[in-house]
Amino acid sequence: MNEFCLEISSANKSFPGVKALDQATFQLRKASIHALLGENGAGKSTLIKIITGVHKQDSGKLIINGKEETLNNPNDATKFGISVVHQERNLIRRFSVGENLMLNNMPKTALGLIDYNEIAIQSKKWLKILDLDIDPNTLVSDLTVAKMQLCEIAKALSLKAKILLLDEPTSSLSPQESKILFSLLKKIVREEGVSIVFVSHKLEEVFNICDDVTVLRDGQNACTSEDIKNLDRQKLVRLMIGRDEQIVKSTRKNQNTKDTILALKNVKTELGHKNINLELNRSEIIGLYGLVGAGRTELMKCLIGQDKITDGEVIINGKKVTINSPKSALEKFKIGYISEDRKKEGLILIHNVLDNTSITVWSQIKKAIGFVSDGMISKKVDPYISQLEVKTPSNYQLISNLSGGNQQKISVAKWLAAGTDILIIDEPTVGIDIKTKAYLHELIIKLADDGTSIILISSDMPEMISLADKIIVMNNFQMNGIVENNHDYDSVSSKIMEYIHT
Amino acid sequence: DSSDTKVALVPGGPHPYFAAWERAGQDAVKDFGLGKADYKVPAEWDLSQQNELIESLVGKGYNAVLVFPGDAVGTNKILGELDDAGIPTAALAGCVEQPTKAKMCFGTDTGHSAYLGTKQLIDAMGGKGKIAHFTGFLVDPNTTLRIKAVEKAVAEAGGGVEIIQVIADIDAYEPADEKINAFMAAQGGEVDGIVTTAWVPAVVAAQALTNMGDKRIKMVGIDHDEVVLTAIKDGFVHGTMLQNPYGQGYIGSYAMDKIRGGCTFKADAPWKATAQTDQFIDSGTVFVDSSDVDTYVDAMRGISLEILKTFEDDFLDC
Amino acid sequence: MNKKIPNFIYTNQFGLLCLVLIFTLIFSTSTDGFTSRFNIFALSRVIAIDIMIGLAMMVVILTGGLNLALGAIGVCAAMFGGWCMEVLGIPIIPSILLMLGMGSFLGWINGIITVKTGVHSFVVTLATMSIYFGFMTMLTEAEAFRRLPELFTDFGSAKLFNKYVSPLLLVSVATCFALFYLFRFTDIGRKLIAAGANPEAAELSGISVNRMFIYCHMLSGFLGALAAILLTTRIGAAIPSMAGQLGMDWLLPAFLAPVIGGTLLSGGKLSVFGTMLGAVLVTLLTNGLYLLDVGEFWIRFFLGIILLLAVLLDRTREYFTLKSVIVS
Amino acid sequence: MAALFKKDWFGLLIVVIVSGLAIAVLKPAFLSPFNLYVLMVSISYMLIIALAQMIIIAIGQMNLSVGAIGGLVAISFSGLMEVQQVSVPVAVLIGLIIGMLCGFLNGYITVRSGISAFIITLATLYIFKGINLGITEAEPFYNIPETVKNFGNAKIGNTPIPFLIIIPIIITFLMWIFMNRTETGRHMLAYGNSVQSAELIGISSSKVVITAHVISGFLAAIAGMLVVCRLQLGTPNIGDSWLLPSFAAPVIGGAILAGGKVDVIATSLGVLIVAIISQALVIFKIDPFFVQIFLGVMILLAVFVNRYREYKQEARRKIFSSE
Ligand SMILES: Nc1ncnc2c1ncn2[C@@H]1O[C@H](COP(=O)(O)OP(=O)(O)OP(=O)(O)O)[C@@H](O)[C@H]1O
Ligand SMILES: Nc1ncnc2c1ncn2[C@@H]1O[C@H](COP(=O)(O)OP(=O)(O)OP(=O)(O)O)[C@@H](O)[C@H]1O
Ligand SMILES: [Mg+2]
Ligand SMILES: [Mg+2]
Repeated sequence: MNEFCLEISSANKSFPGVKALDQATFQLRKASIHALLGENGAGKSTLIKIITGVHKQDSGKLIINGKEETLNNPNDATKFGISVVHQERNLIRRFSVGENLMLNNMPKTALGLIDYNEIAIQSKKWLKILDLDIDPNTLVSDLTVAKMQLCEIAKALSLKAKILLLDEPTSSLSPQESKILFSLLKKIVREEGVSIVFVSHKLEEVFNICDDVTVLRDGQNACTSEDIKNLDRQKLVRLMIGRDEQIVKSTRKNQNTKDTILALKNVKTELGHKNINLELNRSEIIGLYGLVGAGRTELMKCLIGQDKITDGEVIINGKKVTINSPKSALEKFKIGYISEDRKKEGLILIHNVLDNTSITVWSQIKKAIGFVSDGMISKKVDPYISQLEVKTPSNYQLISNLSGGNQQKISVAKWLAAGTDILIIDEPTVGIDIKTKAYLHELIIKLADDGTSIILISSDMPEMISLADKIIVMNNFQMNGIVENNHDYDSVSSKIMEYIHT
Repeated sequence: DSSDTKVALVPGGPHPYFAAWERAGQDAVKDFGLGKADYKVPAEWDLSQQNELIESLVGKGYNAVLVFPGDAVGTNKILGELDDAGIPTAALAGCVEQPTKAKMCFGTDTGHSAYLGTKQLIDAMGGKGKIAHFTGFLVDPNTTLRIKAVEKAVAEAGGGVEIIQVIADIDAYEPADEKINAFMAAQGGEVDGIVTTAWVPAVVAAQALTNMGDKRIKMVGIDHDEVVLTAIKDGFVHGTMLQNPYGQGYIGSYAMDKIRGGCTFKADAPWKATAQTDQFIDSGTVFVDSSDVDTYVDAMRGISLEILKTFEDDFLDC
Repeated sequence: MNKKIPNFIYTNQFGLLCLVLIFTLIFSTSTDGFTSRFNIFALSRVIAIDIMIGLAMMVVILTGGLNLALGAIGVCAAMFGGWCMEVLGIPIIPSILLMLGMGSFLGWINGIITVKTGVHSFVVTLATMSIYFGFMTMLTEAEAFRRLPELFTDFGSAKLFNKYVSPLLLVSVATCFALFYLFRFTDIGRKLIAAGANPEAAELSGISVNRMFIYCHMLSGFLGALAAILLTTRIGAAIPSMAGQLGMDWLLPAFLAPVIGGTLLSGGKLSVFGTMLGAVLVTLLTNGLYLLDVGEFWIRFFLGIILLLAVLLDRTREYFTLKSVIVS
Repeated sequence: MAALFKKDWFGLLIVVIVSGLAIAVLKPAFLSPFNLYVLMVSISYMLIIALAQMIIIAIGQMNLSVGAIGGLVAISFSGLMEVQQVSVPVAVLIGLIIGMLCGFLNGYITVRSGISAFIITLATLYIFKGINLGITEAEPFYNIPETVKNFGNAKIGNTPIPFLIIIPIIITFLMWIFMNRTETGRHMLAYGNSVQSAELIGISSSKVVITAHVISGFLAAIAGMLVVCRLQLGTPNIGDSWLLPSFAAPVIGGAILAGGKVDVIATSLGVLIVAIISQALVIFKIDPFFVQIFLGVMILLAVFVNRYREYKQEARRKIFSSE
């Protein structure tokens, strides 16, 4: 009688100081792909965590296959054939890929002991499905972020669930990888009748694969199970953010300064980079493009002194310099680095918003005997926090309680506060909603216009082409070429791809 | 009035050596009509804990304290403060170093006891051979005294006796077992005599000799642990240096009551002098070997009564 | 933007404060002598030293590490000070400075080794504990320094406020305020906390994490020496066994106070006043139990039970306050 | 060889072999049957103590009450036999049950309250030790049955191998299987790696934590009883000196205190290294005033050697990743 395999009606969920879900309703049709959309902090992940038994709703019903159920822990959800890829990476870093894939369901020998051969064989199968060429015995900690994400997806698939929840599965995937994933998803929906909930901030993907759409805004439904055919991009955006999308047009003012602020000449690093040459002018945005694993992040870490540059010259403002730590990069040369891995390297999760945002400015604002008070800090960083529209009940909220997107805003805000001359921005909009993404793009342009020189690392080609002045293409720890960016997507992107494959 | 006297007997920590104090205190209450004489054990073997306990006992109304000093120097401060508060104290079983406000030290001259024990050992070895010395924590000043006393006894024996190894810091059973057995393995063939000057090493060494079934190596232990006494009976240990904990508690309580009653120590009392203090009264140190190991309790009681008999006349001005 | 600082009554410190008050009430009504002048004075002195020891450990726990050598450092500093005052005849104030310097120096060694080798501070300080203590025993031959200047030792027995309070407590409380200031109101303090919470993120944010960790170890040594100074004035002498074999008698109070006080063992979160209250609570319990006459051999048992009840009670409080936040 | 080099315990093995050889060359007595016997005896219970701590480190917690559990079991075991005249097997059984109960208590309260195990086991350390002292009033039990004493003393045939080490060897083997080849063991490590992830994955915290603590209590109980066999008396002090060595061996063996990384073999080698060092101090007749200094320096050296291997490995990985 019921076409829904999963329903949530009028669910409420509060966290200290936050109402994450407010009478939220959600219905998943059998054998469909359902997009769950909303701004950062709208409550998407919370909804997913309720469906998977991680959180329990304060009120409201959870109906699975027509029956009201209570889930007390993730295992209960597994029993109902629900499997999930959470927004956060949940692999055991010191275990092998294979063992991670099979962790809930380990093959055993006759003696009841774990059969590692069997693990390798079975997991290999699931890795293959995603076109992943990883040895199942590789340690997860040796994988790149993208590969980890793919492994998690493989793991969720391996449970052969009837309901598959994917919370931003593509946030750190390249277009090619996403494409493989999507055709796979379509296939299991079609052939095995699996129902999928898909969370993403990339609207193209949503239009590409989804059948229905539910949009949350501040924990409430902005729309419920709308057929995607009735929507277009503009409508969807309006549902999500309550107004029209602003198209960022790169209207750079003074990008023609020829005032070289940073130059790398024939740089070699201990991580294996060779022949790196780069010139960054004042107010210029240089893009570093490359497939995941090209060594862009690593190059920048060498530049700021985290790892060593072994040969070649680093010239800042015409002077040859040696940067031996991020501290001197920041304090002496005013270079900042916004990390791509916000949880591990960007933020201090157990500290609050205020402390995280101000970490780079304490030295600047201190008075006699190092005096720094919360008031002084607030005065300094509040403008940035409100400018980025960070969604938090107060400055004293712990970072770990913010939604992913808002966490990313904080890791940007702290570098804005630091007021650097050169800012290295690594994958700034991963997991960021379109509103904030647009805002971040404007911000990057404005920063450059105001005199900051920017090195932008992004695997998001449209982003790269709309922002960068010139794009350096990297592959395999070397520079393959430089593309002058005329902001014409087709021609520039084909040039970039050409360089990647040389 | 004696019934006002409330004596606290405070050992350094939980340890079987002091168990006899409890009985001694009860007997003293009975025999001398004291108000109380209670055995109060610090929860841990730790100077600060002992101080805390003593302070809380005073808070509770005890007005005389007999204490085994958690530290020969460190305990002085609290004794001084008790004295200022009009509470008489004495060091029991071990001494505090002078200058001190403790009325007396009633116990064993640890250095002398080690010296006598070593002498006995050297005699048993026939005046020559190689000796090993096992002892307790180095940071206990008594340990240094003991090491020196053993050296002295050896020096007096002339060139025939030699100390081949000193092992210290073995006041816990597991490391003691490990080290002493390692020693036996490495030097067991060479060594002729063992002197132990702390409870745990004595027990463990006696056990090791018993296990090895080795009667060639002579050993002199310390204190009255059953393992040591049994090994003496069985002939694996030559003898042990006994102290008199019961007598300490019994006579100590008595003396505290007397002092609270207004007695003072005579200026010309027959004090003994030790390395630590010159207000020392020997509670009796005897060497026990297989011949008198069964009767040592009586012997000790005899000594106690002997001391008590002349205690008031010899030491007190009442 | 809402700028309210989290309400005090929702904090761990508040819970501890309640427990302290509850137990004070229980003990003062059910035992005789708890509120006596002598007992309160004695308590204040014990608490003073335990606070200092707790603080000394707290600043290393902040880095996610441990300082097992704390007691050894304390004893070394004390013996060094005793030597300065007694043998060299250096006046009190310079001697105290030298002791603090000694403590910081030994802490610095711990920090340097930890940072340079990347070996966990547990192993490093386990080894340096042995080494420091060994050198101390070797150099002093376990001889105490007893002829310390009277002014110095009198400080330990001095009584203030109608003879209820030891000046040692004032020193400790003042130290608490100083540390509170450091961690809450200075850039360096904030950097120490950030470095402890997430070294990688802190490093990339321009904080020299290694230097911060070394500072923490030095501060620990400094506070350890300060604790040793207090203890020396209390004992009236510098003695090698004042912190037990290898200085390990300090470890229990050192961990109890900060951990009960809400300092995170994995680093990056501390509470100065929590540590203070933790030390107060534990000392109070021990003292109360001694007074309650539970049978001396059972004291540890009851102490354990009450400790357990205390933390469970605090947990319940936390649970209910969190609930009330959600509702509001 | 390359595979060996990658093992966590490889550096430690080198330390053991090199130091063993060095000592043997300088002092041939080191390899005498009696000395090997003594070495094995001291390893026997330390090994179990270290494993009792290791399994708690695996889940990212600490068990401060290992010694207290061991002590409580040791005196219960000997007390039951002396005072209640209980037969040896029954006493062993009761001892094991007490140990597991203590461990269960630790685990249960930790999981239920959500308070750090550090605090809980600190409190139970007081409780268990308190019961121990309350029962014994600090007096040892001496009347240990001959069978137990003989077990503590006997050697296997004419070899220098003590009977005492059989149980630890079996247990080490079982622990290796448990940590590497069983689902529960792997779940423990996963939990230690990241509690949050483990919970999201669906690993039950209470099962993992309680099991680990029960095993820890079980092992502490065995260690306690082995010490009784060895010392041939049940003193209330048993266990007092376990805490630091229990951590030292796993940590020297490369365990990460934050959890998720422990290795049974490396821990065993850690035990061996500590035992060899402390024996070397006796064999070389180190002056007692120097012993502590030497001990500290040796521990540092042992760890540095192991660390050096990791260093090399890291350097290699850096170069590899660029190719
Ligand atoms: N454990 C928690 N404790 C407190 N607040 C929380 C917790 N988890 C989520 N929140 C809050 O609940 C709200 C909804 O968060 P949620 O993670 O569901 O957002 P989201 O829609 O997934 O956002 P994003 O797109 O950034 O991932 C946010 O304001 C977040 O700060
Ligand atoms: N933890 C790690 N251990 C070993 N190798 C690693 C680790 N992290 C990254 N690498 C290796 O370093 C190389 C570059 O990594 P990374 O993916 O960060 O490069 P990138 O060009 O910055 O890519 P992106 O920024 O798109 O993620 C890859 O070959 C990867 O295998
Ligand atoms: Mg989310
Ligand atoms: Mg990268």
